[in-house]
Amino acid sequence: MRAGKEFLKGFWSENPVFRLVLGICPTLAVTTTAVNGLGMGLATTFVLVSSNMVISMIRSFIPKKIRIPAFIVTIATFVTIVDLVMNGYFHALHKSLGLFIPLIVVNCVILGRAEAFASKNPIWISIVDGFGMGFGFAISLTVIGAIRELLGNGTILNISIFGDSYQPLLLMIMPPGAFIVLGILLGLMNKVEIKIAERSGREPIISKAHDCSGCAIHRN
Amino acid sequence: MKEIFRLTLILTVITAVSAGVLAFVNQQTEQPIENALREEKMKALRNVLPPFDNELTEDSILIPDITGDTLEVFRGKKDGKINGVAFPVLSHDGYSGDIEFMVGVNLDGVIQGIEILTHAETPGLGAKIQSEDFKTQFKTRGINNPELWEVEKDGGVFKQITGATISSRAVTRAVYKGLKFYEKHINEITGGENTGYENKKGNKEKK
Amino acid sequence: MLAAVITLAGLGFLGSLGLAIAARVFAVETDPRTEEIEEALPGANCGACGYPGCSELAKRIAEGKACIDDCPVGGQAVAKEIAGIMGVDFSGGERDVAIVLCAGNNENALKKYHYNGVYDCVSADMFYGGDKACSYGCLGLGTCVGACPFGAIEIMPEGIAKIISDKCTGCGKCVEACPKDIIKLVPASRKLHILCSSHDKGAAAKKKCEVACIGCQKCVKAAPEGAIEMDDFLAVVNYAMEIPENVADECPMGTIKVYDSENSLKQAAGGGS
Amino acid sequence: MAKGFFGGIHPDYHKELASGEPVKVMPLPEQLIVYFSQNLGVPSKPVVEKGDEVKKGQVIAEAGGFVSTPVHSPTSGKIKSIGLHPSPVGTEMEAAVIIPDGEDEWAEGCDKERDISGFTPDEIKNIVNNAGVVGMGGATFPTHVKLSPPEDKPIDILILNGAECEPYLASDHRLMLEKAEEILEGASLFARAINVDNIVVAIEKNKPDAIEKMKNLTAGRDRFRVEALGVIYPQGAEKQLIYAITGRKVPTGGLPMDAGALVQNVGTCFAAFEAARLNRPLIRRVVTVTGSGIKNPSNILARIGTTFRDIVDFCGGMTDDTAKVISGGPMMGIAQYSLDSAVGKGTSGIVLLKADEVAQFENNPCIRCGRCLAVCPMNLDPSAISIFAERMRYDETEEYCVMDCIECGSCAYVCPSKRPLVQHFKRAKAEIRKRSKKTG
Amino acid sequence: MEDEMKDKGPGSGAEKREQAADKKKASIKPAKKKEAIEARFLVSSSPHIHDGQTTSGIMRLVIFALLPAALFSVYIFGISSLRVIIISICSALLFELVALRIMKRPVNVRDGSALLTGLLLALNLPPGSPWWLVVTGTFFAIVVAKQFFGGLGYNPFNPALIGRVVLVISFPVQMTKWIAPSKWGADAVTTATPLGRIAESLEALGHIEMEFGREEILNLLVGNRGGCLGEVSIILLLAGGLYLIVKKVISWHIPVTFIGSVWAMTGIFHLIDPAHYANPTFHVLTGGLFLGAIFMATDYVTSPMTPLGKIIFGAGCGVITVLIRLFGVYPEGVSFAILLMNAATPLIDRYTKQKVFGARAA
Repeated sequence: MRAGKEFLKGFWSENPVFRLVLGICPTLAVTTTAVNGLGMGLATTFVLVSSNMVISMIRSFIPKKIRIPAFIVTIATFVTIVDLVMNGYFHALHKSLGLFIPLIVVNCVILGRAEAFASKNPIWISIVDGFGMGFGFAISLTVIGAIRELLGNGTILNISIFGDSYQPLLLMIMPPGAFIVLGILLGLMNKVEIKIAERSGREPIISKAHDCSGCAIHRN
Repeated sequence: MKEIFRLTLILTVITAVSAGVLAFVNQQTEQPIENALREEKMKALRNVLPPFDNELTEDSILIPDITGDTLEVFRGKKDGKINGVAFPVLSHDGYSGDIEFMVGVNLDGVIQGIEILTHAETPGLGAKIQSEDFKTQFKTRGINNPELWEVEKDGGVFKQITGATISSRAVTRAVYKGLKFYEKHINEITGGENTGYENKKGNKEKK
Repeated sequence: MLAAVITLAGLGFLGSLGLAIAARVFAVETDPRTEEIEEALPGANCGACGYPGCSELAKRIAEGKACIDDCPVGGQAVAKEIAGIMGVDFSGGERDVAIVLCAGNNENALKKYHYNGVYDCVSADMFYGGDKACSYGCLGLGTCVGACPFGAIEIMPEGIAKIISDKCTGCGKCVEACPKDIIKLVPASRKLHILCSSHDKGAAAKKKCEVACIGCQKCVKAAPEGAIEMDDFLAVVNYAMEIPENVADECPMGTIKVYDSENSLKQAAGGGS
Repeated sequence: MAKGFFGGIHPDYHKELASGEPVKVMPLPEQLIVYFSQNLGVPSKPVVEKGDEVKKGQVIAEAGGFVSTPVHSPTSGKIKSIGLHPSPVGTEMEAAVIIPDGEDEWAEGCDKERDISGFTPDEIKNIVNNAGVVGMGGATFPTHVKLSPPEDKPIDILILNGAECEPYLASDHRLMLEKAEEILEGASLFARAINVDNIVVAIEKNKPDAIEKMKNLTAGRDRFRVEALGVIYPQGAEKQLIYAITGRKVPTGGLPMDAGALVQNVGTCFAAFEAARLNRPLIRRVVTVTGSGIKNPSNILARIGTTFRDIVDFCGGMTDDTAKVISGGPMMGIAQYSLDSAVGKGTSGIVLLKADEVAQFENNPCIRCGRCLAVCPMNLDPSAISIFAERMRYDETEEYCVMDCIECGSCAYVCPSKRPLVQHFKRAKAEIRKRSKKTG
Repeated sequence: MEDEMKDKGPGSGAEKREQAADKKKASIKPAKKKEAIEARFLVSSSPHIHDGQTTSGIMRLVIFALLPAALFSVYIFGISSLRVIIISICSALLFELVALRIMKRPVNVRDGSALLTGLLLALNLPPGSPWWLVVTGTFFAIVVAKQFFGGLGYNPFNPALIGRVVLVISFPVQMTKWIAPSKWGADAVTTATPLGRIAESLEALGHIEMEFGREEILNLLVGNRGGCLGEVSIILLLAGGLYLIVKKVISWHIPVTFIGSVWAMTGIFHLIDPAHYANPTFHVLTGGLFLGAIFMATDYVTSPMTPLGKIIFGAGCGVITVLIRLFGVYPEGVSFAILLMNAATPLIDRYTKQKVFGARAA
């Protein structure tokens, strides 16, 4: 089933955060709690689905030369809609995500899907792609947020997990914690992917981009 | 030439449609947003003021503070008489970024409550300035003893949050600053209804 | 509302007018393939290829400055598509795979000294051509493994390189990397190989390696005319010709091996010595 | 005037093993393996075939070009075979196996004493060239090439390299003690060839008797000066030696002549003397046989082509636990895999070591201790270069000046991670040379 | 984690060759002997001799040099200090072992690097730190800061300091609970560190109030004060540093420039405004400056290699330390300063490359 495949790829094989490593700004910035992560993820999902839908709809009219401005205008429109609606109806969440909602406009996931998928595919499959990618993004952010919240505050979704005697590892809800958690999860994803690939006898989807040999960070 | 025309037309149409949609959404959400913002403010005000029955937002006055900013001061009235005043206070001494909060006092300049509006303090540490334990200790305090308006670590009476002395200190000092502001502008704020403030502000510190 | 529409539409109008004019004025003659390639690329502009976006990579590929498989995100599927656009073979037609023409591992080939140093065949080759007594033998230090971009080569526990032909794309990088020159590209359909590269005379070769070709020519006689030829004491398969599998049975040294489809060894009867 | 250089190490020298042993003449062995190419630069071209009869001193391979030298038969006899043999320089090389006839008969014209005082510079260069004289310190660079600097590079100092900074080795030391007069004669010839009036004999302080001897001999001869050098490895490396004596730095990528200096090993001087005075081509040299693996450490005068096996046997044989045979010194010499290697013109010593004395390399990561930087006499960054080489990023190794590396081994000697640094450099250099050849 | 990926992914050439080599090593069997050819000798590149110094040897020397300070901390802070040291070392070794196993790297815990990291971290903790604090610290030090980055030699930041900084940021309460020097066995009394004290008095009173006489200096030198385990006894730290310099394990550049620049910079501030800025001698003798300058900043892996680079590194550490102490939020800035300079190390290395012998003046 094509639709099923397009939907599921966002969760694993083309997970925007852990596989494509796109949209890292919100990933790192808003994931201090699971709720924030989820909120951001759902906001992004909405924009993604809507923009995918619209762009897929108008794709045949858009000349190549002005596709980027056209896409951006479309995306920006939906982001503004989200911003306004969230501000009106989910004020508390809007307050904590604040600055990062308008930044969804430049989230690579969205323009990336618009360019790579919606502008080449029919409308329904584009919507499915938007949902898959969006949920993949939302889940990733929620997981990162949950881990950071758990370690850094001892709670998940504001429910105390470890009890009062737990001394929160504050680092985790501070900016470095985001990098550490993302890095570790990226590594784990690859590890698991290799295991799965091995077991099912296919090639692991780990791109050349993960090769560290070109990195000379420590070597002059 | 034809291409230029076509490109221009398409993009213009897209932007126009977007603008239309946005204008519509904006129209639809204008009211809810306003309500939400007002509700947020009202919630803070209700927390810091004694019970009132007037429409606060329509009964605020604007007073410039020393830095030149204009503060919106709210006056809570019960049965037409002012029974409390609330005004926002801004502290620049936070651990990360400014801390903005609402301070409510009664006519005598005794604090009825404080409410943190915005802050960017470290979650789990400085962010604990939002905790009730921390906020309630300001209640019922007046502007009497300047030395006491410090956190305990600095020899004052206010318990700092463990490990977040800076945030606690910032709030404490800013509250004091707010009280000073109230004292200075008491006439403008209350319109002369403050008779007796001069005497009462010297109330002994209740510990 | 009207103001908003007019403002934004006006902006869009001006912007697009500017763009359209710029597109006209600054129009550059581009390779039509560039656009096609860009179409084929994922379009995420992620930069993982090392270029600032998909269009740049597309340009490079069209100019021949980048490889068709340089997009790490797109992988094989995209590479294949681009190969089609560029009109090059990616893996179409008769596929070539690399093969290591040596079977002398730690158990059956002698060493002339204990090597200690960099794990790299070229480096080891600097000392009397490596530690294998046979100067044509695989050193098993994995320089080809490092050179292979597809992870298609491994060093077997017995100390010899083996190519996993299913992963091999026939790019030939290992052929270039091997200091002993014993990796050859052969048609993937051919299963019978003479796993030796030693031009030593029979007696000398036999002394150094239990699975060396001793130049006895039994296989030459058993195979169809011209399918196996002698080259300086070494029997060499002519891959242009079909060779029946049972020729392998003729070899007294077990040097001739028949691979099955997964490229693991199908033990030829009569092998070993 | 500077007496040192940057970096350097102080290894255990172990010179006492052989430095007290007078040079013994090695008897004629049963067979000699003479490599056709015995110099750096262009390989020589063989001119004999299997079965040929040769006389002692007869040319068996002639120079292949200007930067090349002829090779002579070390004795009279018959060529049994021609084929590949392991050579001391680390490769299998084409060599002639000569079975001596026992007569040891000189070829015509050889071994005739003559007056050397009248030779012109060109005559000297010719004699040196025809006698197959090369740098005897180990580099085997053809000597006549060194004696022919271009006109725009005036040389004003001749340095006799008697530093012998390699641990264990004592062949130069013995030669200076036993043939000092001849060495100075040879040096005078070189000085005449390049028209230099300033000759410095450079000897490390750990050879006081040689310094003494040289000082006595040169007393009253204005052109000569003896310099006692600090004991630090690699004091005998050309660039470091020139700096220590003159304070001049040889520019990167340059030759000693770019610093106005000519450096000749004392053994080369002796060979030149014999070639000029006695008309004997270079067919023998002093070899120090030493190390804990040899029963009787000694210095022997061996014919070129004597196998290590014969030499080791002559010196009482090796102990059973000998793990490494090195041609040359332990810092820069080349490990041999078999005793079938034979003495070449550059074989200054054979060092046999036991396993526990030998450096064992491990492919550990660099811990960036910086010791290699501190000891590198060329001021390179061996750590970075080795890491780039390890990752096959050869362009970067070139950027980090790997081509200036003199492969002295000081870095690997001190590396606590025991990284095979020098091997990385050799690989990188080979790769860079290959590339530059490819690009023209 | 990055490295796990290399196990299967098309990793770098060198990596793969090493793995291939590991596989090979495991299966090496002595070649069979036959009459003509025997693999008798060892062949490797020159040089054929080695000075015998090994990585573990160097680690051992550093540990020796740290021992006096460590033992002194046990003497002055009592058994709680010993407990911290033991927990730290044991957990560091355990994490190293487990991490190496999981990441399938050659298990070589005996090189002493993990032991040293554990010891250093312990010496950077307050006495009486609870066990979970120590273990969290060693986890971040060994697993996150060291093994995640590729293990010994590849970590861009000093592991022990990463451990400490994670703790300082995460547990400010526990990490500032100091015990007064009580000698062996006496009851633990909480106290403030001298640096903390001046920071507080500055906040409270607007100027510095401290007695700083000969006795105070002596106390600081001997180590009769509150502070982290290993930082208190200046004399013993100095002795250890001198031992390392004599043994040529470290060079003088980093410690001298580090301490010197702290002294000079605080001196300048003190001259300008003595009421707000403490005496430079006081600044030098308090906090973790000596421990940091001698044992942490000189960490090979994370500091520059050339003498000039080391001087820049040391001076940079000093300047950042002073800036943090005087204007920062934390009373102590040595750890942050060193970590920040760690990040600059590749850059420093690049720009302080030694000029090749014989290179013309550029």
